[in-house]
Parts: sequence; C-alpha cells; structure tokens
Amino acid sequence: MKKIEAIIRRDLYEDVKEALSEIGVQFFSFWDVRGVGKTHDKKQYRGTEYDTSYIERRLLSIIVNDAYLEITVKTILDSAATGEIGDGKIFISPIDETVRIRNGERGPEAIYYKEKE
Amino acid sequence: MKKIEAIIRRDLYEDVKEALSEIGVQFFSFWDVRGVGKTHDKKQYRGTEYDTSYIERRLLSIIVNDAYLEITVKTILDSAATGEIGDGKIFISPIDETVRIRNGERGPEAIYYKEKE
Amino acid sequence: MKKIEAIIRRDLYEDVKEALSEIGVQFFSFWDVRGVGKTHDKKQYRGTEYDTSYIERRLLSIIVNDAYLEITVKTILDSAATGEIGDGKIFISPIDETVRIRNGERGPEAIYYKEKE
Amino acid sequence: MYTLDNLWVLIAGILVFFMQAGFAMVEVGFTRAKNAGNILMKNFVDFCIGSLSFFFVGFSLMYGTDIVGIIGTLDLSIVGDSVIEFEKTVPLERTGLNPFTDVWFQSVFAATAATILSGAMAGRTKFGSYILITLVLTAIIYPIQGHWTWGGGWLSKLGFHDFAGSTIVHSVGAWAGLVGAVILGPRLGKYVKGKSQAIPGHNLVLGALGVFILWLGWFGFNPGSELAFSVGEDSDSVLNVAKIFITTNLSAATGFLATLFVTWIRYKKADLSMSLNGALAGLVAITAGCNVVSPGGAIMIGLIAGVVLIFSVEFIDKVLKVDDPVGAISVHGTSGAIGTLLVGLFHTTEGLFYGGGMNQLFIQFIGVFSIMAFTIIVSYVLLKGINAIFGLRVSRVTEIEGLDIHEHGQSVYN
Amino acid sequence: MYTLDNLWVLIAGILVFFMQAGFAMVEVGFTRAKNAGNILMKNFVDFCIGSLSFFFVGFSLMYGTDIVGIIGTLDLSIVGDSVIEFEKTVPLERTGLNPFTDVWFQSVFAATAATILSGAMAGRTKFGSYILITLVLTAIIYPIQGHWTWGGGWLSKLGFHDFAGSTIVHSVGAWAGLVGAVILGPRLGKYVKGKSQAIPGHNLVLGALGVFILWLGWFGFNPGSELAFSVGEDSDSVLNVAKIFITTNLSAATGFLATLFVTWIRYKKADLSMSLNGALAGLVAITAGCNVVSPGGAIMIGLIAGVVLIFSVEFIDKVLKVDDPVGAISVHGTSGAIGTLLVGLFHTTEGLFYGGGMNQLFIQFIGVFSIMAFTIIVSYVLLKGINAIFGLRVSRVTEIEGLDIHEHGQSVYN
Amino acid sequence: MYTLDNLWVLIAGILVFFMQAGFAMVEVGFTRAKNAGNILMKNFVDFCIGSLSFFFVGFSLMYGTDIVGIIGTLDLSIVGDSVIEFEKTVPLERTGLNPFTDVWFQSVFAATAATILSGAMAGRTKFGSYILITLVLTAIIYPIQGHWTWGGGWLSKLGFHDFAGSTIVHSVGAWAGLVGAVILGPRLGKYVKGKSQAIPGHNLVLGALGVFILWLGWFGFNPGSELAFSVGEDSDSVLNVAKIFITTNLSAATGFLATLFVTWIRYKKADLSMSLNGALAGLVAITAGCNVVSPGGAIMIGLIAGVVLIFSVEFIDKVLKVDDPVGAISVHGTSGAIGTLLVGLFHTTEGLFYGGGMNQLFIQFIGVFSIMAFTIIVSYVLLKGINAIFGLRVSRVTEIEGLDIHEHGQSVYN
Ligand SMILES: Nc1ncnc2c1ncn2[C@@H]1O[C@H](COP(=O)(O)OP(=O)(O)O)[C@@H](O)[C@H]1O
Ligand SMILES: Nc1ncnc2c1ncn2[C@@H]1O[C@H](COP(=O)(O)OP(=O)(O)O)[C@@H](O)[C@H]1O
Ligand SMILES: Nc1ncnc2c1ncn2[C@@H]1O[C@H](COP(=O)(O)OP(=O)(O)O)[C@@H](O)[C@H]1O
Repeated sequence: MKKIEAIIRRDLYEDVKEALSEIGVQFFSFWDVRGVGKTHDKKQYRGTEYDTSYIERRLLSIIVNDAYLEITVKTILDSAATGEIGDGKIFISPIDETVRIRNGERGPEAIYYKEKE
Repeated sequence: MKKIEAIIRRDLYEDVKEALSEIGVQFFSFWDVRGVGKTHDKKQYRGTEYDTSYIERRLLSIIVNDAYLEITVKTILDSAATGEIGDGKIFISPIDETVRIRNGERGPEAIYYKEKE
Repeated sequence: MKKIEAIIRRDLYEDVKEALSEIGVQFFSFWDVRGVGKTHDKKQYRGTEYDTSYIERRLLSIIVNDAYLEITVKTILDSAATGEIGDGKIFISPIDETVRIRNGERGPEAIYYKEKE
Repeated sequence: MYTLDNLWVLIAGILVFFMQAGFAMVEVGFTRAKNAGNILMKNFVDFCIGSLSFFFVGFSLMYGTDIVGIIGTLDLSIVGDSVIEFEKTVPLERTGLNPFTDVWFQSVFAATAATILSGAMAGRTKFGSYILITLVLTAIIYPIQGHWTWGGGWLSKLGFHDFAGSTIVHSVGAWAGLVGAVILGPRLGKYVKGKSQAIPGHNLVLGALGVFILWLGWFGFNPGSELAFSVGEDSDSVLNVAKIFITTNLSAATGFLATLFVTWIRYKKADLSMSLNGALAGLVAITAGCNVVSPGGAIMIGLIAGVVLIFSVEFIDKVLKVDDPVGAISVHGTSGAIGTLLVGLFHTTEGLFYGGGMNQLFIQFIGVFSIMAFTIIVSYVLLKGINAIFGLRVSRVTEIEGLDIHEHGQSVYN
Repeated sequence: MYTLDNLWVLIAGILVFFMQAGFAMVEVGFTRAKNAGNILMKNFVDFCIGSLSFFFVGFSLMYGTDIVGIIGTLDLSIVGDSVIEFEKTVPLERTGLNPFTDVWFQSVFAATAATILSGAMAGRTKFGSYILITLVLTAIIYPIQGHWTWGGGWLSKLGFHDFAGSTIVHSVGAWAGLVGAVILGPRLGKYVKGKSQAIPGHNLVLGALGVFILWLGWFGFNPGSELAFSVGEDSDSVLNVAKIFITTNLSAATGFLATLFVTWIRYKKADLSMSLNGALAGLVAITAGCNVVSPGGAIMIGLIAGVVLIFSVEFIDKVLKVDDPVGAISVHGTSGAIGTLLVGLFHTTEGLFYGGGMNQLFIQFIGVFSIMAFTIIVSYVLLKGINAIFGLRVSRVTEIEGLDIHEHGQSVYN
Repeated sequence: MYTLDNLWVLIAGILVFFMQAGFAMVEVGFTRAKNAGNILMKNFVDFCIGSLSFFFVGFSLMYGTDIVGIIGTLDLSIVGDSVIEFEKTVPLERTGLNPFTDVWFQSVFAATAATILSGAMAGRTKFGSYILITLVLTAIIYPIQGHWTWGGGWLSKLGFHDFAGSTIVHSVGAWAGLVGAVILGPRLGKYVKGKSQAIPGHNLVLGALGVFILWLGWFGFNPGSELAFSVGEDSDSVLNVAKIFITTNLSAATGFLATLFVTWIRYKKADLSMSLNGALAGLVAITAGCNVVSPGGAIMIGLIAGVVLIFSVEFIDKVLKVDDPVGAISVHGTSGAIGTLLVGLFHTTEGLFYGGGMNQLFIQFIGVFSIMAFTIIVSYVLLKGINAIFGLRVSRVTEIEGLDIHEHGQSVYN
C-alpha cells in the first residue's frame, strides 16, 4: 500500500475530487495547509505591503493499493495541473498496514473501492 | 519506529485520548481533517439540499516504538470503534528516525513513555 | 528522498523559516496541530480550572533529497530549540517518489532548491 | 405633554427590543459553535411568539380588570377588533399613554422574560418543545404574576416594590429556566465522575458585544418603566428618569468591577466571562429599586450583586450541579431576587438603612418568594407535561453532533 | 410642537442610518469569507456616496417644484449655498420640519435603496463599477421615481399609497439588483450542469445580528415616515406613530414564524437562513401600509410575505436561475411589491376587504408596475453601459481567490 | 421645554455610551485574536472606572466653581450626598438641564477619552497598570483640561472653540495613548531590522461593525453637545441640532471616500482598514466645529482629515516608529488637532476663509497646543511613575502567547 499526499490548489479541489471519484477512489482525507514556495499572496495593510510568504493549499491524503498508485497519480496530474507555477506536488510514501476501525479488518481489504462493493 | 495515523470520529477523541494515556501513550499530535467517503453530512441552505461530501474527522499522529505498535493499535480499535460505518481508519507507516528538538537526542529515546520517567 | 516532519513551537516558526531559507530549503508545507504531551495550557472558565491537555503547535512537512537531510535537521534543531520542555520533535520517514503536478516531472528534480535555478 | 411621554416610552421600547440582539449574542458567544444556529432561532422565535401572544392574550390577563387580586380579565375582543378596526384594538387605557404605546412597551418586556429561559436550557432542548414553553410563558405565566404587582393585583396592594422587573421579568425567566435545566439534566460531558467540567463559550467577543447591547437596552428598560417623561408641569418625571440613568449605570459599572476584582483574587486571573456576567448582575439587581435608591445605594447594590454572582455561579454549577450554560439563573434569578430584597434596605424612605424599619424588607421577601414559588410550580408542571408528551431533550447524537445540523439542517459557520 | 416633530424625525433617521450596519452584517454573513471585505467596502461606500449625491442633487430632484408630475426641479444653488452660508443650504421647505431634519431623514432612505442592490450583486462585481452605479442610483434613479409618489408627482396625484417605501425604497433597490444579477450572471460554481448549488453563508451569527439591527432600524424607518409626532394639539400623529410600531412589529414577527413553519414542513427542518429572510420580508411588506392597516391586517401581510418569500427564493434560484446570494430580490423586491399591493386589500378604509372596492388595489398595481418598469429599464441601460465601458464583473481568478485579496489587497480574517 | 432638552440629552448620552461597544469592536477587530479578551476587558473596565470616578471626582473638578481658570473646585460632598440622599447628589446646576442628565452626558464623554488610549497601547500593556492609568485619566487629567474650555476656564475666556471635543475628548485620549505607546515600545515583531511589519487585524468585519456603531454614536456625541433642543420659543437649538447632523454626516462620508480614493491611487488597491479609519477621522475632525461650519465646510474638513490620516498613519508607523495597533493616535490625535485648527478657517463667521481673519485660527492653535502639551507632560509623569512602580509592559512570554491566556486565563475563541 502507498500513501499519496497531493498538495493542490484549493480552488481545484472539487475537480480533483470528481476525477478521483470517477476512477473509483472514493475514500480519502484532506485538510488545508499553507505552502511555502515561490508563489506568495501579496497583501497590504494600512500602508505596509507584506508578504504572507505562503499560499493557501489543500493536502489530500490518499491511501491506495499498489495497483491503484499509477492511475491515481495520473488522475491527480490531469485534474490538478494548470501548467502555471504553484500547481503543487505529489509525494508517495510506503504504508505498512491499514486497519479499519469499525471491525479491525486489516490489509488491502480495509481500503475498498467502488467496484468491490 | 512506526507512525500510526488514526482517523477517528471527532466526538470520540476524548475517549481515545484517555485510553491511550492509560497504556502510557501520552505523546501524540492531532489535527482536524475532513474525510471523503460513504458517510456525509447532509445539509440544506435556503431550499437547496446539499451534501458536503465529507465528514469532519480528527487525525491522530502517533509515533511509537515497534514494541508499542500492536497495543496502541488495539487500544485505538477498542476506544474508537462503534461498529457503525464511519468509524475511520488506522494507517501504519515506517519512521526512520526521531529527534527531540530540545536536546537533539535521537532514536527511540526521543519517544519516551510514562514508565521511563 | 525523505520527509521531515518537524513539530515546533508556533512562535518560533518565523525563525525556523528564515533559517531554512538560508540553507536553500525554500519549499515546504505547514499546518497547525495540537500536541498532547507533558506541556499543557492551563485555562479557567467561570470558576472552573481546566486543562486543554494539549498545546498549540505547528507542523512543518519538508521533503528533501537524502543529501539535504542532515543539514535540514540540524538547521531546525538550531532554530527551533529553546532548551525548555515543549520544543517538539522531528520525525523522518521515507518518501518513494515526488511528482511535480505542473508538468508531471518526477524524482529528485521535482524538489528543487535555490542553487539549481 | 402627553406626546412627550409617548415619545419617550416608544423609544425606550425600541431599546428594550434591541436587548433581544444582546441576549442572542451573549448566549451564542457563551456556548459552543455547533449550537449557535439553534440559539439564534430560539431568540428570534421567542420574541416573535411573545409579540403575538402577549398582544392577544397576555396583555389583558396582565392589565385587565382585576379578579380577586390574582389575574386580569381576559379580553378576547381584542382579537376581533384588531382585525376589523384600527383605533380600538387595544381596549385597555390604563395609563396616560396611548394604548398602542403601552402595549408596545409591555410586549417587549414579556419577550425579555421568555428569552432568559433559553439561556439556561441551551444546547440540549428540542426546538419544538421550546416554542411551546415560550408560548405558555408569554401568554399565561408571565402575565399572571405580572398582574400581581404591575396590574393592580395583591402584591401591589401589599406595597411590593419592583419598579422595572428585577423579579417580575428577570427572575421569572430565570426560575423557569432553572426548572428547565433541572428537568433536562446537564449537557453531555458537563459532569464527569461528578466533577464539573468547563465547556468554554466559543466566541466571547460576541458575548461582550451582547453585554454592551444589553447595557444599552437597559437605558430603555429601567428609565422607560417610568412610563412618563413630563407628568405635571413641575416635571417630576424628568428628574426621575434622569436619576434612573445614574443609578442604573452606577450599579452596572460596580457590578462589573466587583466581579472583576473578586475573580482576580479568587482565581488569580481577572475572569472575562464572569465579569461580563457581573455587569449584567448589577443591571438586573438595580432594576427593582432604580427609582428609589440613591446613587450610593445603587453602588452598594451593584457591589453585592457582583460578588454574590460568583458564588452563585459556583454554587449552582458545583454544588447543585445544575448545568446553566450562560449563567442565566445566577444573573437573572439570584441577582433579581437579591436586587429586589435590597430595596428593603436601600429604599431612601422605606428602607431599613434609611430608618424605614423592617416592613418593606418583609414585603419584598413575600414578593420575591411568592413569584418564585408560583413560577417554579407552574413551569414544573408545564415542562414535565411537555416532557411526557413531546420530549424535552434532543437525542444523544443530536446533542453530540450539534443541534444546528440535526434540528435546522445547517451550520452557521461555513 | 414643531420641536418635538423634529426630535422624533432626527432620532428616527439615526435608526435608519444604523440599518446600514444591519445590511452589512446580513450580506457579510450570508456570503463567503473571501468576499467579506468587499461587501463591507460596498456598504460603506454606498452610504457615503449616497449622503453626498442625494444632498446635492437627489433631494431637489425628488422634492423640488414638480415638473409635469415626473421630476422635481434640480436646484444646484444648494451647492454654492452649502459652501458659503449656513442657514439656507437646504432650499426646500416642504414639510413642517426643519429643512436639515428633512434632508437628513431623506438621505438615509436614499442610501438604503443603494445598499439593497449590493446584496444581489455580491461576490462578483467590480468595485469601481459598483461605485458608479451607486452614484447614479442615489442621484437620479431613486429621486425620480421617489418624486412620483412622495414629491408630489403623478403617482401621488393618482392616490398611490406607499407610506414608508415598500416599493419606492425597497423594490427599487431590488429591481436594480435583479438587473445587475442578470447582467453579471451567476457566481462561478453556482449552477453546475444547470442545477443550483448551495453556497452557504460563512457566518449566520453575523447574519442574525444584522437582522436584529435591521428590525431595530425599521422602528425608525416606518414610524419615522410619519414625519411628525404631534401635529395638531389633538396629537393625531402620536396615535399614528404608536400604531405603526405595532403593525410593523406584528408583521415582522409573523413573517419570521410563517417562514419558519413552512420551511419546517417543506424541508423537514426549520431553516434559520430562510427564517431570517422571513422576518425581513414581513418588515418590507408592511412598510407600504403600516399606517393604514389594522394589527390583524399587519399579521396577514406578514404571513403572506413570509410564505411567498420561500417560493420566491426558490423560483428565482431554481427556475429563473438568477444568482442572488443574500436573497435581496425576494426580500425587497417580491415582498415590497406584495406588501404594496396588499394595501389595496387591507387598507382599513380603501381596501377591498374593508369595502373600499377594487380602486385602490388597481392604483397600487399601477404604482408597483410603473416603478418596476422604470427601474428595470433605466438600470438596464445604465448597467449595460457600465459593462461595455468599464466591465461589470471581476476576472475569473479574482472571483475564485476572492475579491478581498484582488480588489482590496487584504483579507478580513487573519 | 426644559423636559424636551433633557429628553434629547439623555438619549444622546445613550448613543455616546454605545460608542464603547464601537471602540471595543474596532480595537478587537484591528488586533490579533490572542489579545481580544484583554481588549474587551479594558474597554469595559475603563467605562466602569470612568463612570464612578468622574461621578465622584471628575465632574466637580471639571465644572465646579472656577479656580483661576485652571480647575474647578473639588466637591467631595457629592460622595456623602449620594449615599444619604437622592435629590441633591449632583451639586452643580450649571445648565438648563437636570443635574443628573448633565452628569450622565458628561460621564460618557469622560469614558470615551479613556477608551481611546487603550487602542494605542493594545497588545502589550499590563492590565493592572492600565486600570490605574484609566483612573487618573478620568478623575484628573480629562477634567482639568476639560475645565479650561467647557468648565469656564482660561481657554473658554480666550474664545477657544471645541464644540463637542475634537481636542478635549479625542486628542486627549490620543496624546495620552501616544505617550503610552512610546514608553511601552512596539509590540514584539513590529519592527524587524528597523522596518515596520504589518500585523493585520484578525477580524475586520468586527472592525467595520465597530465603525458603524461609532458613527451611530456620533449622532449623540455631536448634536447632543448642544445640550438643548428647544431653548427659547423660537427653537434655535432645533436648527442647530439638525444642522449638526448634516455636518457630522457629510464630514464622515467625505472622510471615508477621501481615504478610499487616496489609498486606491497610492497603494493600487482600495484599502478597507484604512478607509474605516478615514470615516472616523472625518468624524473626529468635524467634532470641534460641527455647529459653526457650513455643509461645504464640513466636506472640506472631512476631506482634509481623510487625506491627512493616511500620511499620519504612515508617518507614525514608519518614521516615528511608534506602534499604534489601531491607529488611535492618527484618528483621534492628528484628526482631532486638525479638525480643531480648521475651525479657524471654516467657522462661518470667525473663520479665515469667511473673512474672520487670523484671530480664531490663532486661538485654536493655542488651545490645541496647550492641551496637547498638558496631556503629554502629565501622562508622561504618570506613566513613567507607574512603569517604575508596577511595570507597564507584560512579560515577553505573555506577549508572545497572548494576554488573554496569561492575564485572564482564558481565550475568547474556543
Ligand atoms: N519539498 C517540499 N516539501 C513539502 N512541500 C513542498 C515541497 N515543495 C513544494 N511543496 C508544496 O507544494 C506547493 C507548490 O509548490 P510550487 O512551487 O507552487 O510548485 P511548482 O513550482 O513545482 O509548480 C508549495 O506551496 C508547498 O506547499
Ligand atoms: N484510502 C483512504 N485514504 C485516506 N483516508 C481514508 C481512506 N479511506 C478512508 N479514509 C478516511 O477514513 C474515514 C472513515 O472511513 P469510513 O468510510 O467511515 O470507514 P468504514 O466504512 O471502514 O467504517 C474517511 O472519512 C476518510 O477520512
Ligand atoms: N510520539 C509522538 N508522536 C507524535 N507527536 C509527538 C510525539 N511525541 C511528541 N510529539 C509532539 O511533539 C510535541 C512536543 O513534545 P514535548 O513533550 O514538548 O517534547 P520534549 O519534552 O521532548 O521537549 C508534542 O506536543 C506533540 O505534538
């Protein structure tokens, strides 16, 4: 199993979600993060310009079976890319084990997809 | 060392915290995430029903020594399960190294437990 | 590649960011978390003292090439440590792959540093 | 100067109306975000229900021709009249005021009593049942006991002094709320192994704004209760109204400071949420006697109310273990009772400290006690009945996930 | 009692002024956080522009000597006068009031009309273009149609009854807003595959506070429109003002309850955001007839307005597919029109239900329709023009990332 | 018409009271969340302290029998009187008003001065020390300089014109705040390597609501300062009061627009936080001359105040490097001084532009300067003293983690 962490533009979240849903990736978690990088929000306040030095981003954390890795990554690339700087990154890391809290089930079965139901 | 990421119902957080504390797992971090899955919050607004398409969840990130892995997982299962859909998941992944910022200490010592003090 | 997750005092964030920037680590994500541990915030409300049982923390998630691991950790240690309890932790875990969403670029090139531009 | 009296009372009524916003902000601020919408709903609905029910039923029960000192004569002709005609819809001409002015001012008072209740029952009450309670309170309970003192009933004959309603308005709401809070039981998680837990309000800025708005409204509530501004050419009422501004303000200010300094000593930190309640305690307490105490007396009343408040909150929370999320029982009940009793001490002609003997104090005690007893008994029967028929408390899951989602299908923060 | 009249109207004007804060809170609360600063800006700027433009231009166009029933005589001497002198700056002495009192009260009304518009156009309008629209609305559009009824123009001669401006103030703002919303098109993401999506307001607590403030302000808006308090020694106007308090309040309360219960049945849950609109619908609807309907009539008007509101909101949203983020078109336009028409039924002497025949109803219809037609046509031309020259809608990226950052360079929450 | 005068001044006082809520919201909104509770505490506590201290001490110092033009005679008999009796508690009968009316209106003014100070010192001042400062300010500093102009002292004899207190109320608060901000030094992180950093306010919606409330309150502040409504049967004061509404509103509106457009040009974006300050600048500036300038003059004053504000904020922030979190020094100090000076130009009979010569301008200058000098010197001594004895600034850790947790043991948002 792999964990895919995708840091995307917040405004494209709905598109990514739709795209993932279409390929059957219907379970994931997300939260809002701030990204430090080359793109910033420029703001001003009472005559002082300032730079928040970050931009608002959304992080999607998706655990997938190895078989699903590539298609999931591809789907994110397709739906989250605008081609402009600031599109974000995808990080892939290993997951040893998954447990479904409801019934203690372990392993790949704990991450089910549409077609399995 | 392992990282345990438990995505649980927010309302059960206190119970899980208590249960972990009893087995000596007194250090962890948590934050609120939104879970996309089969359970949704149904809302309405001005005559339009809508579906937030996510539920509010809490993510606990607990780094443990390998020896503590199983008991921690079990404790979470015991305290966070209601048996209903929507109980959440536990993901386990490898951690290479832990460093205590205060003094630069590394390795398992950096994650101490009650009984070691 | 490695993922460095540093849980630091919120108030020292600016210092850490500066320090990282100086060594060329200019890309990372962060979000606010709550840390359960020995340090708590003590509060009172209408005559009842209570303990939030957590402190406010900031989590920095930095993906680096292996070569950058040590210097990054060292820099965080230098800038985030006060020597008092509550300084936080650094967790290092493996990253299999990084993808730049903008153009699908993979591997170490997807995490670029100042000097490479 | 009939016109001037009307102008003043109409404007004072506007200020009292706005107290609804103050109550809403205080209650929202002092409770959790997940129930904020429900609290707003309740604050609106009780004002709306109260405006209608008091107009059609409550007003005549309160101020209609006295029946053996207990109740006014119900006059349902107002219903028909109000549909057909225009001039005569309010049949009672009891003061020097235009009847419409009168009913306006009295309606906003009735709605205030109803609103107080919602604070004590916040976070766990079924919305439908709450609406029923509000209806009975404004149409029946409030008017009956109000009749006793303000409508020419037995307490007024006795000489009970509750000028603007420390007891008649505030305590009545609070005692009904006490009964509600007891029957409902505490919110989930409020008492863990018998120990009271803090459930901090989610936005004390709103709470503070609410207190400012209430304080503002009180300058309609108390001085407006003079119901005149220029009676006689000697203009006694100008003097009275102006004095009530001073006594009201001094008591509120002292109440805030008293709570502030006592919490500072007692808890080591100056407690904001409690001090906000302290100002309200001073306001509630001065309400009964604002027209007959001296500025010095007002300060004493505020001081006593502010100090007692702290112990009342702790007592109700930790000893009685009654869960009153916004402190309504202490602020409006305890302070209302104390303020009414203190008239017996600080009344500048009848008060014990001013050589008036024990008589007034005794009468005040009878008034406070009998209204408390009446309200508690009647609301107990009412709430138990509603509880049996419709249920009073929401389900466990509704309470945990928030009344907003389950009762209203939406959250206020998005 | 000239002084007393002035005092009342000045104070009523203060209350109407404060409605700006109410509108601001409602609009901010009912929309998204990323545009909150822009909405605040708009609410301030329309009041500021309106205060100036109506003082110098609008007032004389509205109340100046009538020209063929269509428009008042523009009197630019006020500009010069106001710089040089002090006593004579307002040349029109048309009521028993001091001219300054008069212009004060009328200015805050003009600003209200302008503010309504901003709600319907929220979340996507260019700030600069909005300022231009506001200017034309308060200096020209509002005064012209206002002249027809209140300034002695043709509608007043016909006998059109719109006492405090259900149509003249509220509908005008709403119809202009409708035109704006149509020309702008919906916010991004509002309609997905032709289906309306919910875009919930980010802070309904602020929305509710805003409704309380508006309700408060309405006690200046309606009773203040009597423009007197003591005309004649018999004091007719005292009676009128007091009655208007009652009718206004009853209609608002009923409007809230009507919406509450209907949504409860229709959506299974009692809908807060809609019920808040329901109270406003009751207020807007009673505004036209508040001085000539009975309390029972006021309740009927509030009831009808509260029920119609729900269907109006749904119709505009789901059938017309016009994106009106805060429901301004329904609350001010639909309710304003309905309330004005209902005067033809509930007027206690001229109304159909009171034996007055169809005549008044017919006149009301003419008034509602002609003002709607005029406003829609003129604003269409205006907005199309501005759209062509400056553009009306912000860029896609501005809209997505929020007007606050792009138009004002700062966010309101930090 | 004595009664009418009292009615108006009492109501105006209510509006001024409510400005406390406005100040609280502005200050909370313009600063960070972690200090919000502390700011609320301060705003309440200064009103409470001020209500008491001004009643017992300040009022007689300000309006008591003049001693060599410098100070009024302290009359402590009020303390005893206020405890024992009722009718005579306010010994000074100096206007046509009831003494209670008078002291009510003057008290809320004194509290306003105190509150201004808290904005400039926000985010780093010890709560206990702040209470002490407030006490001295309302009991001694404000009354003494107030006596000079309003109590019959030397400035009034000179002909200094500060009708409602641009200088006497607003500048005094601001100059004391300036001294406080200088002695305290900037907040941590405000200046990094000598460069000013933006520390954005955490909730500009609250800030905007606060400005609306302040604007509202100003319709009590300025027109209420007429202290009459119907003097003489010719009713001169009706005219005056009505005109003050107009001048006040025009100046505020122009101030907002001026700041808006200048920031739009200067910063490329129309700056909300600054424009909000611009409206306040217009209000503060018109306060001195609201009764003697023409509407055109009011617009000029608002315009100048709105433009100068921007540069004043930048100058204080970037050149002087004094950290004034909410802009209180510019809004109340700079604008207050400018507005007072501009009376010398725009006074319609005495002003330079109206053929009155340099005389009035010169007198205005003396007034502005002497009150500034007095306030700065006295507060410097006071604050240095408090600093030496109790310490003025909180500890580093308190400041970093927030005053709410450390000073009050609770956070406002949970
Ligand atoms: N090395 C990294 N570690 C963690 N997060 C990163 C890293 N590099 C980039 N990010 C995240 O990805 C976001 C997008 O980066 P950006 O510079 O916009 O990408 P690109 O230039 O490749 O389009 C950043 O704001 C940050 O949140
Ligand atoms: N594959 C996944 N990747 C990341 N998060 C997931 C994944 N599957 C589930 N989750 C998280 O777990 C939560 C609970 O899942 P849920 O469907 O309720 O579990 P179950 O049906 O097994 O009881 C989801 O809301 C989501 O936050
Ligand atoms: N095992 C762990 N897993 C996850 N987070 C942890 C763990 N141990 C510590 N933390 C995080 O680090 C923070 C700092 O820990 P702390 O007890 O203050 O460190 P120390 O005592 O070593 O200085 C905690 O608040 C928590 O957020």
